[in-house]
Amino acid sequence: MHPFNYYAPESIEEASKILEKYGEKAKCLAGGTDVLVQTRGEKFDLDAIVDVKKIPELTELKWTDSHLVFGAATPCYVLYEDPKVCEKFPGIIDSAFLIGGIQIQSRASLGGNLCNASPSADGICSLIVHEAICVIAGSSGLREIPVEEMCQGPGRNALENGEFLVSIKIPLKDNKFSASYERFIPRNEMDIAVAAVASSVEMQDGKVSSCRIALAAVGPTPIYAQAASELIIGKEPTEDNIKIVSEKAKEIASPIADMRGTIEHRKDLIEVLTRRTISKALERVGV
Amino acid sequence: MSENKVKKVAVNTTINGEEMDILVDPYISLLETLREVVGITGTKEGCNDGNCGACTINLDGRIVDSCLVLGVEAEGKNIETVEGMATPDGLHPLQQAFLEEAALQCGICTPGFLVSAKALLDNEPDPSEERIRHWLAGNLCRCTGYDKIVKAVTKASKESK
Amino acid sequence: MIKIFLPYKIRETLDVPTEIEAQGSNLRNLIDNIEGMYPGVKDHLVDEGKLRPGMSAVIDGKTTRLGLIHKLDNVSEIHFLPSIAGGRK
Amino acid sequence: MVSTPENKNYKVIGTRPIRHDGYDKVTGRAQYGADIKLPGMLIGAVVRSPHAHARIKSIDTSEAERLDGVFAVMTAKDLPRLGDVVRGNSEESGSEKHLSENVMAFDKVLYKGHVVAGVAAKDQNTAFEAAKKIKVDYEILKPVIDVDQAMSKDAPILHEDYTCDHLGKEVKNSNVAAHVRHENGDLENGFDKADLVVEKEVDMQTVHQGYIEPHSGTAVWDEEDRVKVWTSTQGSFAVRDSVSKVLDLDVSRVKVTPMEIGGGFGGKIPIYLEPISAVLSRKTRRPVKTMMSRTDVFDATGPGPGGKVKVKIGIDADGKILAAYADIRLEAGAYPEAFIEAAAKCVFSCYDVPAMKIDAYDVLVNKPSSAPYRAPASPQVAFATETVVDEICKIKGYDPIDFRLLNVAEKGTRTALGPKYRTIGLKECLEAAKKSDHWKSNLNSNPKTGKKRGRGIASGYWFNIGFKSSVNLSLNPDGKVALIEGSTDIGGSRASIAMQAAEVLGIPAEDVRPSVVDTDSIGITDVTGGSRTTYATGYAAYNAAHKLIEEIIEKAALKWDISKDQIEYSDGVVKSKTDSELKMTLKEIADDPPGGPIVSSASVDLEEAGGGFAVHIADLEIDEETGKTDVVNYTAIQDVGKAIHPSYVEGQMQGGAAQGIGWALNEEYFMSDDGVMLNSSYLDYRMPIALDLPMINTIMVEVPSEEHPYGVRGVGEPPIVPPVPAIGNAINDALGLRLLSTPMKPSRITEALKRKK
Repeated sequence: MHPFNYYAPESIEEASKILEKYGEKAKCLAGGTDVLVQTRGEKFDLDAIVDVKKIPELTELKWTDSHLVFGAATPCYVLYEDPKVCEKFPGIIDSAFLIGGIQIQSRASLGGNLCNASPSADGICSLIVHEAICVIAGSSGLREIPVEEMCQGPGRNALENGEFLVSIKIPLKDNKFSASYERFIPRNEMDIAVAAVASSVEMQDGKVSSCRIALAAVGPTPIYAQAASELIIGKEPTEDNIKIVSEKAKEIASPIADMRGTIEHRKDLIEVLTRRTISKALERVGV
Repeated sequence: MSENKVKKVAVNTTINGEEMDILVDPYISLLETLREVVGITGTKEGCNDGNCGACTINLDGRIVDSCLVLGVEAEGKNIETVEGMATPDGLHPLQQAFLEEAALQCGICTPGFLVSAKALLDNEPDPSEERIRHWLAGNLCRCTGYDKIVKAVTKASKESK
Repeated sequence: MIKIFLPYKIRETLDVPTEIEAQGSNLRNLIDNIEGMYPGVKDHLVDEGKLRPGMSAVIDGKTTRLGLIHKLDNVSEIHFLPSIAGGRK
Repeated sequence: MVSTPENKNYKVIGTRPIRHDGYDKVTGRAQYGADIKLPGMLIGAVVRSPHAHARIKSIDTSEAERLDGVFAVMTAKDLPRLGDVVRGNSEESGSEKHLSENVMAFDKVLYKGHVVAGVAAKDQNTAFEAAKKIKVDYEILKPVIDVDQAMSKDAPILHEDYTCDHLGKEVKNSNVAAHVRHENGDLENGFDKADLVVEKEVDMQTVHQGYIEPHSGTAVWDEEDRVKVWTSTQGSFAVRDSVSKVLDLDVSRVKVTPMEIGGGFGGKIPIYLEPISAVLSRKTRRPVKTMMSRTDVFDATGPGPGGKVKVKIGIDADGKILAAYADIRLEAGAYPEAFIEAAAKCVFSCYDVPAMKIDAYDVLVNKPSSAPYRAPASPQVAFATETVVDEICKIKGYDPIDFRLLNVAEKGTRTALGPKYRTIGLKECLEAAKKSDHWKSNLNSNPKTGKKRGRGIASGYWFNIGFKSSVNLSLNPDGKVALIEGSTDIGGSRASIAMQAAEVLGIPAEDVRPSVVDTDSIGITDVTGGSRTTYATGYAAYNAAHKLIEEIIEKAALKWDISKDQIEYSDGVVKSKTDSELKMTLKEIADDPPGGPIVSSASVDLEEAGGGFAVHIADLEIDEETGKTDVVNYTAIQDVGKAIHPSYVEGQMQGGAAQGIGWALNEEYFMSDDGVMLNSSYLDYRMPIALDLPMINTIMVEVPSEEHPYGVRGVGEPPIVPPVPAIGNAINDALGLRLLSTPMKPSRITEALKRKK
């Protein structure tokens, strides 16, 4: 491993300066569960690691009038041990509770999961279906982008040189909203998704007023399957209507075959998991 | 090695109740720090990428894979390892239960399992079998098939009540 | 007489029947007697005064650890077999 | 537990004391391979081939040598070139040349990860950085990665210089290192007369033992040309032999100190890093420790052979087996020996087969040189045989236990290789299976989840080896006994060996303190492997304890000035048979005994323990939509001979079952076409985690071995044999699908379901 220096800035400004100075030779460290493994695996030669956990905004969790906001380095356990987050956003909890084992959840964050931009990331689909917003800091201040624009390719994110993710904002919805995330793995934990789906639904007058479906491990990035989601909007959530959506999701999926799964199996799984996650989200809404 | 000059960093940390100052290369893991710098080797390396749990330690009340933490991150932290479980008065109930239930064969994964299980019982005195299996999912054992490990944790939970 | 079974490849190479009969006070002696009947067998079984590496003799169901000095009292059958690496490569 | 008429009232055997080494292992004090730290120690690193098959054109180490903190660099030029000598009888095979080439490649690399150079530096990171700077120029060759490729016409040849043995014929330029055959009875007549003949071919993927502790090797080469080695190994004497051969030294120049071992399952019998550390130490005169990463372990150490096995069985109208044929092709990896003789011995081991023929092929492929893996080659062949047997039962409607009982192998049955069985306990295992709660339980084939359930059963065998072991005992002045042995303790054998000495002496297990020592401090002791340790080293301990009693009686006779035959010993007390006043405890006799301290030693060289059989029952729940399989109930039944420490016997049964379940469902070497293992991490190799398994019920059947005073049989290996076919048979029961390839992973299940529709 290329030897690197360690920085632990205490403010966003300080962090930006270090990141800008080192450019591609620096990476942020949140939980380290990806970046340290990749650095050791010589995916990149770093001169600096910037530990962002001492910046207050990166680990705080707060509720505004319109959003749940949590720092990009907030470990998974903070989310699932927070009763209000569990109650309002069980779909987010689905993800936070199954990334790695307990040891990993003590350190890994949804922000890190997002920046790592893995096609099979467990956190990103859930964020997409919650219409999450990324708050990004750079030398010119803060900017916001929708979460679905963050991933650009396997391991490639939308951050520019010197930028880093500060926090994630989840818009608050009324009570008729819920979501669910389910992945398929051959084991029962400690595995990478062969295929995964997050679905969210909002209900109005017995009909689906909004729906978002996102797919993982079936493309170069997690996919917002908008064309599938739209097929159920304005309709009753019947088995047949759900089936139509899930078939469309399957069509959208464009996986590769690798050691974790075959193309056919992955596509089939998308159909199954779309059905199951929509049903679960509906159950959570109380349908 | 490169134009990037890397210097060792002084770290003040508390390990198993003992406060200490150590000097570490900023790029080495907390696992390597414990084993090579501090010189306590009870914490084991099985994979160095967070998938076996043999290096599990307790960092400020949370279990972590110490291979995925940098040594420099130990600054100001409270670390507990397997070496800190027994007291001069005797073994921790989990250690005793592991012995009585034959919950170890080769023993290489045992320190990680003990540290993980202790964190569980510290917060949940009476976990179900399912909960124990879920909590220990990040700790691999290749010898036992987990049966006796789960039984030992259950036994320790009953006895420490 | 003791029934003797030789490995397939020795039987094929030297045209020895599946089952033969021979006598001997010990294994060395017995192999000498077989050699008298089927010249060439000994070379497949013995090397440098010992059972050839990779060859074992199963005497009434038990693989001898004594080798050629194994005494043959009340023995009914002996199988010469390729030895099986005991978990070593 | 099924008791047997011979069962004596033991005082120590059959109890469950805390293992002697347990305290060190639950407190983190125990020192494993990588834990050693010697004054002035350097850290070694190696350069590994990125190619599966290539010729080494040149190696340039100059840049690495110039790096700050680098102390020495080596290549195969620093090792002696060894001839092609076949070694030893039984304990080892293969050649010195191959042993050496596998440590470090001379001319050709034969698998991805094959070591080509080594470096010693001040610390680990410097060593790694230096290794990266060693430049190797390769001529890349086409690899062969499975038996079909390797045996095909015009296949690239791994060893152009190797003479293969095809049924006694010497053959060059072949990847089939050996073809052996066993024949017994009139096969064709058997098949001709058969009422039903079933044939299946299975395909087993290469798997890894998966021990959690990676390999390491530490060595010091001193000015007297003596090499001291510290390593985690299943056999310190095997390491001594191998290291002395690779370095061309007399064995007495090599001293091996075994560290605690973090799992092995057969994979820690070969040597890898020890000679490299030794040569780097020779160049620096400092201790050198070299360690593997997890990826190195997968890429370059002992997989269990994959391969293809075809089995054909014919039965008569009454269900009696008439004839059986097996065609076994197993991957040896880069160097010969895929345990094909063991495969032949095991393939029909559970049945009484009047006529049979077995062809077995040892096939070279560009994968790491295969190592023993728990009952080497037996699970591979059992998958084929037990699948065919299950299919016969399905076709004919036979109860799978009744069919096995009708054809059961028992004492006097002629085995595949010819010799007849001595006392074995398969029948008792099958009967215990039939009576088990599990077998009698309702499968509940329509659980609420809507998933499908199925039950499978299979049997399996391992023959247990004997060989050499040595034990020394000394009676301490406090009346307790120190036991010195050379068997690596991989899962409680200090306890099981000490307990046998304690039983003889009639003292508590805790009063015998076992130590595993280095190769200079005890007589030759063969590896902890082949399920031999409790059997053979335990036997040596039994003999040594009897000798210790003779010594005790002799000393008492001197002390009391009476004849030895007037003295008896029992339960830690030596006493006169006639004079009740004359009586001493062990503590009393050990306090300044006349003529010197009381010690004894014994060694053995044993035959096989008589074989161990296991029968496993697996209940599965399968999600047809995703192909996900969960094991919901599992029972392992096994003839253990006599369980010395039942907890650790159960542990072996459960651990073997768990490994077999992993093999059946998810584990495999997922190879690229150019011979690179793509899933060489724990994340993607997918060994079972705690959530993947239910409690594993155990039923210990005790049919004592005729070869051991307490009837001990090896217990470590049989339990990995039945799981793969038991799972396969359960999948068939649940879904009506015969999966014939491992792993029987979710995608294979959904694909097969689609094909069926």
